[in-house]
Amino acid sequence: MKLFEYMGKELFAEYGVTVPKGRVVTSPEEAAKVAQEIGSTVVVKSQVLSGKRGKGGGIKFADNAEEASAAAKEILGMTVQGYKVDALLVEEKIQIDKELYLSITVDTAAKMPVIIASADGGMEIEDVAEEKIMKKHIDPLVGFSPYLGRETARRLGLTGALAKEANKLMAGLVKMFHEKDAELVEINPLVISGERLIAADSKVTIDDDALFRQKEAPVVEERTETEKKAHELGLAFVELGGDIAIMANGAGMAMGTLDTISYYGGSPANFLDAGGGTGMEETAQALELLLANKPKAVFINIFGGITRCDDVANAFIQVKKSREIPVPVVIRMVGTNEEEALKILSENGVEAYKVMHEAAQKVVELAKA
Amino acid sequence: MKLFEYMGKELFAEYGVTVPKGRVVTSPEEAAKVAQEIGSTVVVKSQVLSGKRGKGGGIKFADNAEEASAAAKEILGMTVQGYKVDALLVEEKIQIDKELYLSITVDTAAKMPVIIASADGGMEIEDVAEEKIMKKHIDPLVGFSPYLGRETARRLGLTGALAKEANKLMAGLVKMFHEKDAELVEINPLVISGERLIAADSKVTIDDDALFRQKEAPVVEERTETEKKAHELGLAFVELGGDIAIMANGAGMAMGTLDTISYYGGSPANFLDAGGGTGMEETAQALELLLANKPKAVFINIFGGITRCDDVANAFIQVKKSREIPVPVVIRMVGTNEEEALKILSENGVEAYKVMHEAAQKVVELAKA
Amino acid sequence: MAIIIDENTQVAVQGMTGNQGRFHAKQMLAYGTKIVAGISPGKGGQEVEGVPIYDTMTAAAQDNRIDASVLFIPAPFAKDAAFEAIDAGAKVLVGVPEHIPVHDEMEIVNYAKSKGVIVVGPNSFGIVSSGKCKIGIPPNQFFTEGQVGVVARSGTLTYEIVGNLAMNGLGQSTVVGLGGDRAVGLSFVDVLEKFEHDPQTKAIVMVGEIGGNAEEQAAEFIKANMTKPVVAYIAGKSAPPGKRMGHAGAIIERGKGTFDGKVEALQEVGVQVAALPFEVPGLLKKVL
Amino acid sequence: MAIIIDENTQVAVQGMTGNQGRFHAKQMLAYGTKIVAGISPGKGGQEVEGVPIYDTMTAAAQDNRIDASVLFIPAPFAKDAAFEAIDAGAKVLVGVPEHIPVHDEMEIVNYAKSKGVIVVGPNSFGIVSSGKCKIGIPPNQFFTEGQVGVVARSGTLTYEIVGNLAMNGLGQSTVVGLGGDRAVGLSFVDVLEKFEHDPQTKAIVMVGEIGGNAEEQAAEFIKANMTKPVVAYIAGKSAPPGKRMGHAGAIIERGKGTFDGKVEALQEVGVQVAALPFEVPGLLKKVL
Repeated sequence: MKLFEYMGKELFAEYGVTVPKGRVVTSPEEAAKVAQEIGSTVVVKSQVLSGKRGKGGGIKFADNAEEASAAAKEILGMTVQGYKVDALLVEEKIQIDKELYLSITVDTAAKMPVIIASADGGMEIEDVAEEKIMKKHIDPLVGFSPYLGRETARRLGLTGALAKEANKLMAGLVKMFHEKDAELVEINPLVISGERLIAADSKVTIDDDALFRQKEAPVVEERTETEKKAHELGLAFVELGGDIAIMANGAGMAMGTLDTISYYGGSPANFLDAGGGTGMEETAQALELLLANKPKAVFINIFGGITRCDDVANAFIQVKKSREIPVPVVIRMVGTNEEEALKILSENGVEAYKVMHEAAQKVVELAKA
Repeated sequence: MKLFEYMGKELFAEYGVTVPKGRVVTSPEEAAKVAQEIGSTVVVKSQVLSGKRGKGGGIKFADNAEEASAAAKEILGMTVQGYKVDALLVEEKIQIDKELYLSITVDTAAKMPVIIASADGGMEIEDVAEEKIMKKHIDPLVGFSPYLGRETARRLGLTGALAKEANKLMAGLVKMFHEKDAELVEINPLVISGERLIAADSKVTIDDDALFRQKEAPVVEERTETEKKAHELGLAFVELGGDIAIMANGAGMAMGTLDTISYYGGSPANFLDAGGGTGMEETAQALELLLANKPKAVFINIFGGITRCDDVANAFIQVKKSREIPVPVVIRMVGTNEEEALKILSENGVEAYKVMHEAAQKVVELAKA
Repeated sequence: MAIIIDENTQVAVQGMTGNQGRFHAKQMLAYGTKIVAGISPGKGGQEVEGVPIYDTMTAAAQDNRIDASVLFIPAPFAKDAAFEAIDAGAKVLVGVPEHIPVHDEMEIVNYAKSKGVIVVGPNSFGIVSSGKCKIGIPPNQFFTEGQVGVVARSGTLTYEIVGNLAMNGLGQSTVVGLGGDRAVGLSFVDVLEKFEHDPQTKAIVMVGEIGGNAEEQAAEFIKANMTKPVVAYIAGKSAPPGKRMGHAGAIIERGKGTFDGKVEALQEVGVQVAALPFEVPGLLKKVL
Repeated sequence: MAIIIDENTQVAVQGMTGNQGRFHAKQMLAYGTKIVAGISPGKGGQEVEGVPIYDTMTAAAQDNRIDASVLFIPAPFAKDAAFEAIDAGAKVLVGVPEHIPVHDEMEIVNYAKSKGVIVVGPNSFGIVSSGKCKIGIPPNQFFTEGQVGVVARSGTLTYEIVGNLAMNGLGQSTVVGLGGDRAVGLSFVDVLEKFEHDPQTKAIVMVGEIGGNAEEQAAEFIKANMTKPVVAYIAGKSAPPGKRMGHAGAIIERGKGTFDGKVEALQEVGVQVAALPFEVPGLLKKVL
């Protein structure tokens, strides 16, 4: 779950990382009030889940309360990089002596958190030359040790009071990364401002799988209505805009199904991983979900492992009996309890395929008809 | 640093370990007041750093405030196992269904904390048959994991609600052991009282070397006045009651010196490890300390490594010049800066030995003269 | 031969009295897996499918030699169960549950590594040394003994491919599910290395997917170290960038781990890459 | 030969610009130790005794192969320095400081073990492969090359015994200070095993002390595995029970680890036990 900039900065403040003075607002009046409180030039920043707000016009400076109000009025409600702006962060404009880059993320290959730092900040880290980037792993069994802070400070070229600041900042940031179950914590730019290091921006992603124990985490909803509903059902669901609704079990299988449909010239309406071991009821609801998006055809592709084919067959028959299904449905089923499933389907007048690419060819053909 | 029972129990309570209702008091009046508040039979327990208070008369029961006051009067000021009683713990008498044993300590051989548990509690753990004792290590890089609680509960024979209690208790106790830098946390007996597990006693030892970061730890002073002074000087000092004052550098060397003195029939007045790298000033103060105890002879035995012989020699000459030394002093010096040291001593009319057992024989002879 | 597990592997099932644990333990037993103990706190002393249930792994390990343990445990409790298994001496840990927090996974994987324990998963279908031992959840019928080693990030896609192998008369030495999560115990490289040294394995199928750089690292390893032929299928060609496709691993971010990049890297080192799963057996037959 | 360190060992000194670090670095260099880097945060770029100083171990390890590191660091910061050294790839870690909290020591020792790093100490005088490499604080002049392996819990007592060896013309292969603390990296058994396999070592001196059961375990190991003669001295015969005698290890509690128990265990397996340190060379000459 990605957090808005202001949420990330609230966490930073909690962990002793310095952030500019400021507050989140949702109206021009509030923006003016915060600007008044700050009493110097402020920056008004759209709060959307995109990194390129400046280019989209989502960031403006204001020298006083009136200007802040005007800037807020302009930005609120506009669309930045495809996201509607509902909230603004109004904060003091800080003195920028130099911009650095700092982040902590999960290194999938090393299976450890990694600190990424560069003295060249303010641009995308992908655009920085490899040799100017420090990557330093954090052993998850050890966590933060102050030497990580010292090494980071060294690679950022910080000495004296700024090196001390960096040590303190790193201790807080690593703690936050761990305690908040973050997948990513990014500060870009990290600003040298006199003898202070200030987090001028924040990108924080919380591990969705850890939300059960992150009761205090803010809630950010990126999903469409249908995706939200799918999530509630425990399904991985992504809308893709095509016309063949797809239900498969397992993420790899679902991807393979998309690939096969595409290969034969079809256009998938969605990615839906029905998961492993979902019961009959959930399967039925997943079907309803697919039909709600009005596809031209439906493809059910199940290779039963933890999922039992008969559960899926029963669910399909249940939906079929309870409502009219206005589009053709192609079913392919193999694996655990396959026999029972095929029997259930055939008793209800439905034929199923056993070979995936044959079934895929069929559904593409039907969608085009 | 050993803690008094009540201090250990205060820590237990902080970490969610159930303890009997009660409070520490220092007068019969307070004892009566606490008994009144509790309103049922109480136990009045002397707070001394010894495990065998019951046998020494240091624990009494009282059915009401008057009896509590009388018991307190009797125990306060008495000497239990060599310790003067200054404080009492007055607490509710709990129902005892069964007594268990539970502790966490440092396993020196395994280099890990170890949980020790037995369903046979209430007696010294040394008296429990080995096969009735669970020993389960805690990996210091992992810390507490709930399975440790489940295994402990199993070995204690606890099921149902009591097993759940044990899991909670273990989580708290392991956390406390770690966070408080404990060397030992012992609950004996751990009492099954209905559906509760209650810590009826506490033995907690905090690592002296960690006191710099245990700012909130209570202070317990076990040392004699001279030992206290030595501690302030950074010296390891133990009074032994004999008549030959000993100063050596290094704990092993100091022990070896005691052994050698004893071997030749002498009686050491003390163990003093002047440590590695103590400077001239500290060495001089250490000498003053030795002389304060009025020995019959002094033996200075230095094998210079991190300690430099010339520092010790200079310190000795300094003390010698500043005051009269009423007893013979035998010096043995070898190792780092030995030449310089022997020169300094001989310039001041002091001869030094190079061979330890010869010097030891000499000092024993002088002490007996 | 085969790799990691074989006919002598003694297996514990953690969470064996739950729905999933019970169902799959039965399937594993039917496949011939030597399950010697089930673990379910508070259920010690019971039996499930003739297998004794213990309250704790330590208790199970006192009565049985346990080589491997498989977790049928809800994600929030998986880390504890994994540590329990490692502490009790299991040398192979199969992590079935999905949705384990990534911080927990990193701790599990690094702790296991420090103790010399192999972790299959988490979020894996498990591992099958076909004809000898199955630990995990794949359907029994397609896994027949043979010469093809299979290593995959995805479960059902693996079944699809193993099913295709079966239809074409191709058995497997061992089939390994790496797991779809961001921090898993084994990489393609780890498993390829073991297959290279396994006499039973004559060719390898790698089932990759978009995201990460595990396939690219595998390509480098193949170039430097593999003498046996490798056939690959990479899922996710048609996935849109920046969208999570179910597997935490399968996300294309910042231009890394693209389908084209992976296919190119593999083809460059002589790996045959199938466009669709059903083409795999044909490519294999060419190299076997 | 010799064990753990030799003439090729490249050494880093953590805390080299401090008083102790500077003094002992000079001594080590005089002994012939190959010190390639010193580490002192904020002092990077300086030189001490001709050795370059780096701000961090990582920086030092970028410029130099570092085989071993020695800590001259105040106890509260020792854990961090130890982790830094391990992270930078040092395979031998010599921990000189005393008064490191025991919880920190347990973390250091267990982490080092998981990474295959040998920890000498903490609270150790260090290790000397006589005539080749000295890492730590012993005085140089007594450590001459020879055939006697020495392993000890205490520092100055070891000097005493090594001094006695020197006076009797006996040189050493390697002299190892286990360290006097409660959680140290090496045990007598670990070091005895290495001496048994070291061709240079013909006999071993074990310097034990009261408390713990390391000497008793050594006796068991000697019985089962040692072919080379062992001579021992155990300090603390006259120490009163229950009193801490400076070393955290040297405390007699609950009737365990007594002087008599240790001597008996060692004598039973054929170890000659000296009553006083000066008797050690005589006993050695009998068995060499």
